[in-house]
Amino acid sequence: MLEAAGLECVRQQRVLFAGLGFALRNGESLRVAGPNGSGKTSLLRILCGLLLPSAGEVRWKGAPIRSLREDYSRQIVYLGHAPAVKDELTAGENLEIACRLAGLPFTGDSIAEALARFQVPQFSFIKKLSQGQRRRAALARLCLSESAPLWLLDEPFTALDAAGIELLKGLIAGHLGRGAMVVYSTHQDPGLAATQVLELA
Amino acid sequence: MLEAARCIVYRELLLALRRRSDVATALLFFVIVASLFPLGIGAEPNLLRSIAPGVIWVAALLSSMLSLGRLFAADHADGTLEQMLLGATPLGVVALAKTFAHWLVAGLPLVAIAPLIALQYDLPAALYGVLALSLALGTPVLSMIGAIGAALTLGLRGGGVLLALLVLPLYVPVLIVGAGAVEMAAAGLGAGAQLLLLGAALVLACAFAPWAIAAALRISME
Amino acid sequence: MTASSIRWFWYASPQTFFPLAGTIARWCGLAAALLAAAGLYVGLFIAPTDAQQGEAYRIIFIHVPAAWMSMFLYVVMACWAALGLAFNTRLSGMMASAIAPTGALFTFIALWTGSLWGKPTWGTWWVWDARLTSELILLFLYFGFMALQAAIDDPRRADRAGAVLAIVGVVNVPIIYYSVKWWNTLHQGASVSLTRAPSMAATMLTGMLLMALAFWLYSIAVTMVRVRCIIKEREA
Amino acid sequence: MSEFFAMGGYALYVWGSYGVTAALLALEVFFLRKRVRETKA
Repeated sequence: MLEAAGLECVRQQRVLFAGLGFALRNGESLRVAGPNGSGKTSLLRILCGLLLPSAGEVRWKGAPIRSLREDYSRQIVYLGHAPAVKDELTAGENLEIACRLAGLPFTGDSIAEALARFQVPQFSFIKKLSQGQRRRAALARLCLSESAPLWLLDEPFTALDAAGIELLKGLIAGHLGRGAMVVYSTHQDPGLAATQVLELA
Repeated sequence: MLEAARCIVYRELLLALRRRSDVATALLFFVIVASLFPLGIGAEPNLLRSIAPGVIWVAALLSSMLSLGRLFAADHADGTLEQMLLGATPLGVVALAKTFAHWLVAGLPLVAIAPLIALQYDLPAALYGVLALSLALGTPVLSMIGAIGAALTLGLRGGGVLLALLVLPLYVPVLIVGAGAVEMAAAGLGAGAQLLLLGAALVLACAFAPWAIAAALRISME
Repeated sequence: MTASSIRWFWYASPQTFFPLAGTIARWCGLAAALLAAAGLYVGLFIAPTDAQQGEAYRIIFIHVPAAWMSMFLYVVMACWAALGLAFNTRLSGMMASAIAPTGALFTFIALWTGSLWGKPTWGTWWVWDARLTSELILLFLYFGFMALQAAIDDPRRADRAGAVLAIVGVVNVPIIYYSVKWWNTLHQGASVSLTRAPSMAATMLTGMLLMALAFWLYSIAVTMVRVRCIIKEREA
Repeated sequence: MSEFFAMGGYALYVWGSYGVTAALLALEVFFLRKRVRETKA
């Protein structure tokens, strides 16, 4: 159960949004829509605990996330704009280290299978891959984070081809089916029914 | 907790291995700076012997500070630092693991090569042990204090010079006690007290620095 | 929130603190001027000439209060910084950045008067005395704090980053002082240090205390005016 | 009165300290007033 009450965010002395609140229960998804610069990224960073709101509070299962710290971050997966992969490492190494740091269980072949689903060569260095492949290498982490009850995805559909978008929609639907929660932001409608939509001006 | 720390150290060493040139630059800088002083001051052995501890320590301090810029900047740029902030382990442990890995790459080589520089300054061989020990105890403290500065100046323009301005005043006690240890040993008075002080500084830094680095990282990543 | 805690945080919001800062600034400014006049009068006219140093020792009436203020203001700055980090109140961060320039100024004054005092007494403009050297390092700490805050555009991040630096700095100030003090005895021997202040005749002490009080009230007045400027600049 | 200003021969140092301190404090107040005027505008 993810709740936000009275959230306010001020960036460079400009109020992006104020008094924002919502409640998300298991199996529900929330789409954050709005033009560029409307505060979508800031809202997602507040929800995952990277950014402190200037007012209001985010609660996870009733407890404020500011006091939960690692207990909360252990249960979420946050994918930001940056693909969060190291150039000098191979896709497989990146994925393994990411899972180990996030405390997610993984096995050798579950990594191989996740990368195969996203058509990312496992043993080539990230710096040799294209921008689209890098993005898919980052998204491959979602296949391994089925145990995380909350996904926070910032513009996940950008720089993806049609096949990638379909694959991602399937993953999100599957995760919701398992009773988890997904919050994702997009600036155009990806054609995925979301139980709640939050329009940022 | 420990498993994640081991993973971070393994990752840093793997990255350092793949970018061997960065490791070499910190080491080369140390050797070059230490070799400049005789060129500037003259090669008179007695003089060199008396300035050796101070020069070697200042050179070690500058070269470990030089490589601090890379500590968080690369991970900040490609977004992996965000994932570390949202990892399963407390940020203090992550910060300490990253700083330890940085010390292994930038601090430890200095300790290994310091006796070679001491040879250049005609320092008596008996002092190599104290020199290496004082550097071994001091450079981790320098890395930890430096990591606080690196975290604070993450992503700022003019980061290198600003980092030096923030961190060098805080290096002064370590420099004084470290160089003092070798001088006391040279004077035959025994460097026990100074080495104990360095040990105390190391313990204080281990206890206090992770909180400061974690707080600074959270603030910079906002 | 109980009644008392409401009143406690009432002044934490910059808007309500703004007028109060104005009145504090006026009264402290006035009191500082009066006390300074009294202090100067005692220091320059009433205090007897010192046996060994002649009239040169009168610099003590500026040097010692300025040195006290430089250390005191850094500690006060660190306290405001810690408060700002703990309670996430905007005003505390503003107070910390308002104090820094005045603190740096007093550190520079302490160094300037210290070296002018060293010249007639020990014949050199710069004395590697333990206290003067740690004042110099304190000046670098102040400049580091101000440079860090200047390099960050977002005021909130600037305050909180400065706060962490101030807290780390304040932990290091005593460590720096004692390591420099030990270093001074190692190289110089105690003879050259300024620790042998002339014997404290009663009037000398009152002169110095008056000047210290005057500097303290002056700092409060200047900080209040500067914090009002910061509030206006940030909350406009 | 003149021997007061001579300060027993240490005039340069004593008045050097007092003068510069007074000047610096006045300078700080001056810049602060300028900043106040700028924020009012």
